[in-house]
Amino acid sequence: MTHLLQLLVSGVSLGAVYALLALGFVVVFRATEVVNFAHPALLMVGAYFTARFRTVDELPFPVAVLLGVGVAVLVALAVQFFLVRRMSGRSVIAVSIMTIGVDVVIQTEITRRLGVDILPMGDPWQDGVVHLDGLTIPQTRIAALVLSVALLAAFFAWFRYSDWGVAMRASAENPETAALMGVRRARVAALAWAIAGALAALAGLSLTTFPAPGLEPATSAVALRAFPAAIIGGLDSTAGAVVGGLVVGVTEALAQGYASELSFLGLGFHTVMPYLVMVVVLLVRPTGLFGTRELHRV
Amino acid sequence: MTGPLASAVTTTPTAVLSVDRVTVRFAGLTALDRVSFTVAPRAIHAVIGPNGAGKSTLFNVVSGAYRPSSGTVRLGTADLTRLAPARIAALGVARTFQNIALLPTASVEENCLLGRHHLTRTGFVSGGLRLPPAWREERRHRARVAEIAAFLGLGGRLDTPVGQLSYGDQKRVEIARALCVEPALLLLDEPAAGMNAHETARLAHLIRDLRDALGIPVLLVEHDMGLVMGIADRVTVLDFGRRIADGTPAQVRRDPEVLRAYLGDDTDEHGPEMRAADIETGSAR
Amino acid sequence: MSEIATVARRRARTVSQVGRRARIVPLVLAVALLVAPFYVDAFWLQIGLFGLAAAVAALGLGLLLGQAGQLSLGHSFFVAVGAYGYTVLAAEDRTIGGSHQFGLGLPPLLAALAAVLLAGAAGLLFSPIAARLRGIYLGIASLGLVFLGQHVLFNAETLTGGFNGRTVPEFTLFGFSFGDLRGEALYVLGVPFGREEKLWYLAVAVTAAAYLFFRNVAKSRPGRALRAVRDNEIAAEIMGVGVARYKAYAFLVSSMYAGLGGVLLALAFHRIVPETFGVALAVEYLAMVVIGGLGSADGAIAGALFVSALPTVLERYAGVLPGLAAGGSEGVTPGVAAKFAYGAAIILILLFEPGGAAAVATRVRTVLSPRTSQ
Amino acid sequence: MSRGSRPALRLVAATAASLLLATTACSTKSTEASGDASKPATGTGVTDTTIKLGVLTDRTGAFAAAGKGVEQGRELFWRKKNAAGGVCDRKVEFVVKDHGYNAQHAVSAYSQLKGEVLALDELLGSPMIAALLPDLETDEMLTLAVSFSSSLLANPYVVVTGATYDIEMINGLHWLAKNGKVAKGDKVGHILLDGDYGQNALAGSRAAAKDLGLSVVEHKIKPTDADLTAQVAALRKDGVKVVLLTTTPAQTASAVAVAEAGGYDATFVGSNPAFSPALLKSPARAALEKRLLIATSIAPFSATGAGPAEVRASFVAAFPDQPKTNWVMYGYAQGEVMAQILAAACRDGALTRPGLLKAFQSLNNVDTAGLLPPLDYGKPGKIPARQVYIVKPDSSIDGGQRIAEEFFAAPLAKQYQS
Repeated sequence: MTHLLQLLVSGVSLGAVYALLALGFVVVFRATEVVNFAHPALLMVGAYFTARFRTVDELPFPVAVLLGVGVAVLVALAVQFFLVRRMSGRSVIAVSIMTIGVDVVIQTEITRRLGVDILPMGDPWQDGVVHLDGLTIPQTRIAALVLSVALLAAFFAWFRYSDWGVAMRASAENPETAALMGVRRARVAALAWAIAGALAALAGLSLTTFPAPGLEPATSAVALRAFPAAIIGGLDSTAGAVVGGLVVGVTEALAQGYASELSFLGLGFHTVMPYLVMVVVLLVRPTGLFGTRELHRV
Repeated sequence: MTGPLASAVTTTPTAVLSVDRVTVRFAGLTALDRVSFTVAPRAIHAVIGPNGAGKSTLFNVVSGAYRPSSGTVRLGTADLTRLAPARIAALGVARTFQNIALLPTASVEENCLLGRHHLTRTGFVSGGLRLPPAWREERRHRARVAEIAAFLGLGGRLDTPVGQLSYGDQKRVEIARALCVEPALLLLDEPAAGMNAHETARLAHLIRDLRDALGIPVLLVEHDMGLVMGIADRVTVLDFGRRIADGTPAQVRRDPEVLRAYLGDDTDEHGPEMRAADIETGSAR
Repeated sequence: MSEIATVARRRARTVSQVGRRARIVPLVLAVALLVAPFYVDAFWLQIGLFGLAAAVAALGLGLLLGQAGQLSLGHSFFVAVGAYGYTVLAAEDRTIGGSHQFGLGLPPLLAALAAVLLAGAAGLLFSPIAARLRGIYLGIASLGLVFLGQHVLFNAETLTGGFNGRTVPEFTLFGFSFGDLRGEALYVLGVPFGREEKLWYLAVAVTAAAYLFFRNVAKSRPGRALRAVRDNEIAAEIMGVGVARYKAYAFLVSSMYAGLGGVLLALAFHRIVPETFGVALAVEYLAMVVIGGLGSADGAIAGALFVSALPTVLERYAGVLPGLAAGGSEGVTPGVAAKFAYGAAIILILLFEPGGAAAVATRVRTVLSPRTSQ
Repeated sequence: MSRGSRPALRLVAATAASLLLATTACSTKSTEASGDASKPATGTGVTDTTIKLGVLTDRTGAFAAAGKGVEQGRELFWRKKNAAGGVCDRKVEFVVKDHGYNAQHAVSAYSQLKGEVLALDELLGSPMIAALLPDLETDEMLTLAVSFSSSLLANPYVVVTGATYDIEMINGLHWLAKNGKVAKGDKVGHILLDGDYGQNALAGSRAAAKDLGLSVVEHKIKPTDADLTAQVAALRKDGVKVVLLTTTPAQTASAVAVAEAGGYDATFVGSNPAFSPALLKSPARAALEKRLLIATSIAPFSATGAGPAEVRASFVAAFPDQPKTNWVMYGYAQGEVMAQILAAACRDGALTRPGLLKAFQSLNNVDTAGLLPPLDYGKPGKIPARQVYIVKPDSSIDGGQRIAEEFFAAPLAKQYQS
């Protein structure tokens, strides 16, 4: 029972981080209809600069985080402004493939800068843990969970009530009408990319702190899990992103924790689980759990 | 029957379209409400009505894009109601699209050849290997496409990408493609939209020529009252998804319900005849 | 009347000019390809083998994405089915060091054909899923195939050899082996013909056939139907094209191309490992067709050669190229430069020339011969 | 259109055929082949003054860290050796290729190397080694593989320099048993990466477990798994006291740190690639120093002994700012092994590929002055070294590894697969 609880806690805290990543995808998709394959790159940029500012320039941790997030936001805005915006009117698939190129370039540069080392994040929690009713939870995971919940709550409140949030929703639901109402799509798109950059950077921070030893090139592979997360929830549903993230996190943790019971499926099955769940969901609902169904007009 | 396209007319019996109590609902909204009418052989049959009356929905039902909630659509004796659009096309129902739905990068010829999809057999293997049946078939159908294009005055444009043509020419390619289906029934979705008076007049001639040459019925949705009243043998009027009138242009023109639908309830100093004149000039648009 | 005649004559002349050029270019190319093994060393032939294998698979993705408009991030899965299919079908059943490796021992030609069919069957199995999804949802669902496929490749050791992979049986045709035979050497006109030289001709022949097939399909009825599906599914359906069926065809044919590319890839590798058939490879195929120009056969081949050969070629000339740091240092090494170039090519092509390399080539041709332009 | 293409095809065919005949007469490749049978006893890549060796390494991919250390070690060795006159009166030169941990690039680069070099002084990366295995055999290319998998020994041309992963695990478990950390009936956990690395180590842990009356709980992971919380939790649930780690360094840090943080009192034993000194800068440092041991046949950077001391001194002089890892020791030792093979082939008068193989198989006691245990290549197909060090992470010394036990071989390790 403790084992199961431990796995669930681990899965939920990981899932919350996936949710941040998936939310970034979804926000960009809603605002610009682009599936941002460069999302892992934004994560790497954020984590790399946070770690650099902290351990090389020895800035205080909160400052380093803010600066790291800032760099990720700037990179995201640059991608939107110089590349995505110029391709407006082109097919969604073309723009999405373009972001694959962006991902390759950025990740190559970060990997080159990382060199051979594992870059520790220098966070204040280090390897501290909290014991709770027989469960052990790393402080970093609690921090990640608190951060995710706070960010998600703030995002949804803002999305619902602020002028910008309303503009974003309007723009996603009906671009023409939104344009008539004076919503500036370019600004909304820029905002969406900035949010995605910030969320990716913070997710990167959560993925590179304890128990992970720090940032390494392989870190970006984790960001790939946000794809099934976003798809399971539905690419255009912000709430779906959160659900999808949690589903992927918990599924993965359970498949890992019960690996010996699942060994008939082949060892290492947990890496396939998120995609399997995704395909099953898609077969039942072709646009994800909460995604809107497309309407076709002749 | 002696027009330039006469050679294409095969010996199939002329089909009659019958739409019987068709109802279409979208998420609580009734787009068509028990609409019935029939299209007679060799008739030019127009469906008119204000915006949102359900004209396009009706077209989509006939061509199979929408499946009605209830009611039936028959072509001759064949029930179209549950058939996939591709099957309906194979039975000889061809249509044009209000918003031009051509392949913009492909040539006029290529676009027209698409219309002959159900008349041709070449598959991946014979096409990929250029087997004799494939290129023989291709040659035969290209010749027929050239005939049809020439009939529509597109003879010199066969190799031109459709995207480079004028709007009016693109509209004619739409019609040419539909004719390439060798239709038993031709559906024209607002063929005159965006055309000037001169072009519209030419279109009217064209539609009549087509009917005469092919001997098939033409069902058309049109806003341009002048065109409709000028060429239609019969007119069905829809309003809010219901059929409010059905008859010859002359009958429809005088139908009080039609007038109300187009001009609103308020009666003013103009007599019915004046309103009919409005309809005729298309000012109700 | 005379005016029409003049136009017709001018048109005829330009057609014949185009025709002549169209005849000369393939001629030069064919000769170059045929004599290459007599001049070019094994390194270039090996790169060429990988490039041609990639080209065949890329043609398949070009058909799927460029012609039918279906996004797939799972192309490397079907390539793996072809590569492993051939290996399992052609290899002898045997036990090496306690691990059993299943094999049917079919004649290689038969095994290759069966592997292509197997890949096609895999594509057909996926098509019901594909039929339900569209656009980006389809792309990411197909990404799941890659993960699933790699999982199977790593775990089904009797079939795949697991992590260490399997040695690929040499191709033979009517008793003629395309492999290296130790101690025996084949000399053609005084040039030693080893594995690379022999496989080169096989790969060129297969690629040429795959290329012509693609072009013919694109020009004929099924090609038109696929493009109609790509541009407007509902309009296509209403014009009589069975959309679901043509999507399934597209997956079938594209995965058969992938399977054929996989067989060539396996032969070029001589030994295949699951590591190869990952997401990176799937993305590379996508990059190939995008860089080359969506839907263009020439483009797919050019893109495949570019993406596949770039890193190795840059590495080879690292010493001569200015601006590249020596390996092991912190600067921009050839490997890094190749990745930059690859990523940048995707971005720039999509940003400035959506038609890809094929469109650039067309434009150059138009500029060079103003009379053929309109 | 179809009418035009047929004469064209015929034209192509005719021209091609005639050109083929005309041009191949002066083909650039044909000249080499003529006097093949009567070549003197020097092979590809050997001239009167130089011997060319190939290096296929990873400078940009997943194993760039290891690749770099090995390259530095090699450079140190050959700089000295060449300065002292080289081998067989010839200087040894290298053609270095970066495959970036991609099998296709490795195969392409190899096809260039095989025409230029006598042997491969380094081939790094399990998938790349696996992909090239049949070619190495066909080309008779003697290859020093940077891998310690005993499955490679089946290929006579592959030289494994050091104890294999299975031997590491056997010695590791025996050492724990000797020191009272495990006893008969206990369960031991083994977290391992997919593939040769993991499988070979698992074979060792299984053999040792059988020998010692233990049972093994396996958890297979992928290189991309970053967080091993779930695996560690599962092992804890199973009552495991000792966990073997055949993982990447980052995964090692994750597993050990999670256990420490959760108060899970387990001992961890890593395979040699499972540790990197870079981990000692991470939050996991304390946990690693407390709970991790590594079984390795490569001398740590700070090892005492004449060989390591000399390498250390020359490394610090040549690369003062570079990371100090035991990969340097390994690279240097590889140089030593290659030098001895070349020298033996020279004595036999056959600096050719077959000559190299024969020379290699005649070496039954290669001494690297403590960089590696003595290597015995006299029995083809058998494990060349059976001794390992047990080392502990220690952030206070260069290279981050302190020797806990000098070279030893457990009884089972001595007879395992002999």
